[in-house]
Amino acid sequence: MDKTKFNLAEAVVDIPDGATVMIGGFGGAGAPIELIHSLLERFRATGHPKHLTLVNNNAGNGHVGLGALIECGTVKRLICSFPRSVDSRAFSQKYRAKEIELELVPQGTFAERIRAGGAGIPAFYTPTALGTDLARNKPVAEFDGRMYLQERWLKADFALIKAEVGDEHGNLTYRMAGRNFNPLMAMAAQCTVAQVRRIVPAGRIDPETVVTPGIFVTRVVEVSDPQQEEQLNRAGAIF
Amino acid sequence: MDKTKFNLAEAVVDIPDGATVMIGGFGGAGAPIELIHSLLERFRATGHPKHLTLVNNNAGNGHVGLGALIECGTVKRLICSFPRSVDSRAFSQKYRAKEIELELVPQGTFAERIRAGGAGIPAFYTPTALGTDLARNKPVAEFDGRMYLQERWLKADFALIKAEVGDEHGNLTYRMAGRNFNPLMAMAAQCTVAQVRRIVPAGRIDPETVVTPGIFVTRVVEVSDPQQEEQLNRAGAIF
Amino acid sequence: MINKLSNAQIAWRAAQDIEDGVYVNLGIGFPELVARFQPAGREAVFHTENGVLGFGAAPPSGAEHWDLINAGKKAITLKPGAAFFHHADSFAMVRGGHLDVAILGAYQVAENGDLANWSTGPNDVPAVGGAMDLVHGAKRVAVVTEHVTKHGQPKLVRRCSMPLTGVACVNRIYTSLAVIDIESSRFVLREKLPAVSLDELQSVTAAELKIDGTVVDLTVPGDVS
Amino acid sequence: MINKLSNAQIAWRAAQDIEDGVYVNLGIGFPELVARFQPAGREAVFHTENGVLGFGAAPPSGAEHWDLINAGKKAITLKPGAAFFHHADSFAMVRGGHLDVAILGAYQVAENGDLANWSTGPNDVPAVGGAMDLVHGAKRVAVVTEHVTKHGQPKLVRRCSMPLTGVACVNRIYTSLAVIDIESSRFVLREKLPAVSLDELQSVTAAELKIDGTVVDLTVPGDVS
Repeated sequence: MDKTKFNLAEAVVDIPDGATVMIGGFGGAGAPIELIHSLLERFRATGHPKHLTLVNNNAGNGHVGLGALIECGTVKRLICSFPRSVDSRAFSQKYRAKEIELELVPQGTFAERIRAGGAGIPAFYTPTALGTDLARNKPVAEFDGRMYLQERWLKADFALIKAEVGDEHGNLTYRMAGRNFNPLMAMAAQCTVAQVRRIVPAGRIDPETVVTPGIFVTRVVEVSDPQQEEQLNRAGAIF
Repeated sequence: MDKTKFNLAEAVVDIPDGATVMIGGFGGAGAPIELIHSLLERFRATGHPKHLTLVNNNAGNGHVGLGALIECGTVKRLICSFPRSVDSRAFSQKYRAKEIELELVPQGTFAERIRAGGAGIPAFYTPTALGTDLARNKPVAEFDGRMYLQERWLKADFALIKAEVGDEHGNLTYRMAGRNFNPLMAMAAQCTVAQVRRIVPAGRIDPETVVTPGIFVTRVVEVSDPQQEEQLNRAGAIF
Repeated sequence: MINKLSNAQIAWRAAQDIEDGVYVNLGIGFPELVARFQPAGREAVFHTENGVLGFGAAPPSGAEHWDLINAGKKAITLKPGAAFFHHADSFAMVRGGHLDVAILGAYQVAENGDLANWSTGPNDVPAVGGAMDLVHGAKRVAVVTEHVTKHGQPKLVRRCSMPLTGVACVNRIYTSLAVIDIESSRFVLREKLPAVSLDELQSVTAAELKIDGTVVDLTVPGDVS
Repeated sequence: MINKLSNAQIAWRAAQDIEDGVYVNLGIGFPELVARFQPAGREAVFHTENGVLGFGAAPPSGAEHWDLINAGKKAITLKPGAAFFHHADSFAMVRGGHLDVAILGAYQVAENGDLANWSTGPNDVPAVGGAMDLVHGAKRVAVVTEHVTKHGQPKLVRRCSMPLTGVACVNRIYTSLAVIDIESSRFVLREKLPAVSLDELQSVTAAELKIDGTVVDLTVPGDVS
């Protein structure tokens, strides 16, 4: 078993038009910039994939990574909790022009829906958002005298995630708060593509410290010196 | 903050009559034998706590640990997935004599109900057990053309768990497959008591390798050379 | 002209109620200030919903790790005893009732405990983040806020007119003029600036301030900033 | 007297259908034998629901770590690339459809795919473990079993009379006499021992065996044990 025989282009070559794609990261932390840019290059070269539904906590910052992907017009719909950042113009302009749909989800519900997708739980109840505008049209139920909202699982065709170390089996570790949604999205996609700073042979990651077991991972690509959204934006980068 | 100032007796002294107590472990792996024996010693000395509801995957093996606790008569009700072992006579005799109630739960549902309790999810849906005797009286619902059972969260007053290393903040790591239900039960109890092989100062456990963050843990007790159910039974031990 | 409290002074007052050893989540922006004023001898553990427990102050400029940030996407540092975890575990801490205190900002707080702090209305690009989870998770939900808006409108109201973050969720409000509890769907005045009369305070509050026992003088050290 | 397959031979046959690189859960007892017969050049990763992926054979007696066990509480070893995780993550793998194959034992399998393998009836102390989760999680659910009970009763039936583990969940059955698929709620015979006639096989099977294409000779190397 060796899941590491991919380069950045091969890793995203089969994402089809209309796919639902989860992208890890919270702001720039844990965001797989190189995988996003690889997808964007493919779109520029071929016009595909288009009409994507993206699942990410945010909506990009500046003109790199997620922001650049939204800017290029390949995203039809965004499911996220916080589409606002220092410079989220790429999204706001398309949103105001009604060129992109938005499904806004409270962050904890967003995380739990993704975990539910990965864990085979089609629906669950949460107190979050009860009585607010984000509860509209959602079933409610009472448990132990308190009301709760029903929320549905969230799954994807592909997940693009960023990790720290990966092995041939797809086992992954993360780096600090770059962990965030990455382990959850790995569980919830049919095909999970991880960019890692370092690929090691099977057996090098202590089984006790594996965060994402390889069963959740399809492809591992090494990007030994990954870019960080925050630093790119401070340098005024445009992809 | 220092959660490590307890001995085995102090750690379980306030478990009241009628409490729901989760006990970690899968068979003997990860079972907090010394905490269980401390509870049993208190019961023998004082007659309390009695009428306990226990939550454990199994029902004990032989006459030590969980088996001994069930044998002594302090357990009114057991919630578990597999109350059978090489020697689970302590439980079977009381069960056949109707001296103990049993709620049998499929293992994955059992784990998920405990996690739900810890995560503030009052109910969720699962395909597991649909159409079987264990689905009786449970609500069903259809999602995307498939039927699912509704299951409720499981919470406890106390959790007694076993970990490997613990620090002053209550951060924990585990040992191999001794992890099992321990991290989940830590989340689902009002008061979580962990016995650990080694207590270290805050900062000694790498934040990347913490499995149970200290927020889920109330008390940490050092048991530097813990006993293992399997070895006790092979030696014919009776507690 | 009333000498109302600065944001730092409001944060200082809120910090005095944080006990030793508790787990605290501070909302983005203004509430983050509260961390600066932990009383001596007490240690709270700070949670940020993007997966860190036990973080500390910002690092010096240039020493940032951009994978080590808080919910406001600002660089942070770690204290001994810190832990990393993923977002589902992080919100298990929130929604599961494991946090002791959440301190949030507000557009409006109603006397029934309703909070509006995520959307100013339909013209906004909506963004909610973790606010709706936090208000239903923490054992105690407090708000730090100016007593009135920039335009002088009351922020403490009978019923919120702005989109709700949560229903009946706020326990205590620290404002630039007073400390107010919400009990049985009523504002109960606990502390007020000595220079502000009860009538003056009521005139900038859009719901009745109930008095229940002594109203303590709200005093903050002058050097807090 | 038919020379039926031994359990080891049934396990060998089941092992031939496990592709390289797949994730497999083997039920407690008889199904565990399947791991012994991985075809050369193929590597499957074995999952045990108590929180290990990538485990290997039993350690020598005396070298056991009793915190390193499988679902049957037997000591195991680790292969390179193994990982530990808690029970909720383990059953996320199961229920979330991440396992490729589950191979289980059976008391009865019905032609509609129903499986009974957890309870012999009300006189038992009931014990279910992870069986009900496994039958709804893995992409392919196979059963290894004797074709008939010790008392000669058919185990392949029209409808199960024993308490169900799962409804319409079994894809393929490897028995001591045959290999049978379940398709459109019918038993479809794929392979049988050459020494057993179709009539003989049907006579020990309590539901109709459909023929759909060639029935292949079921042959197993004689040295498998």
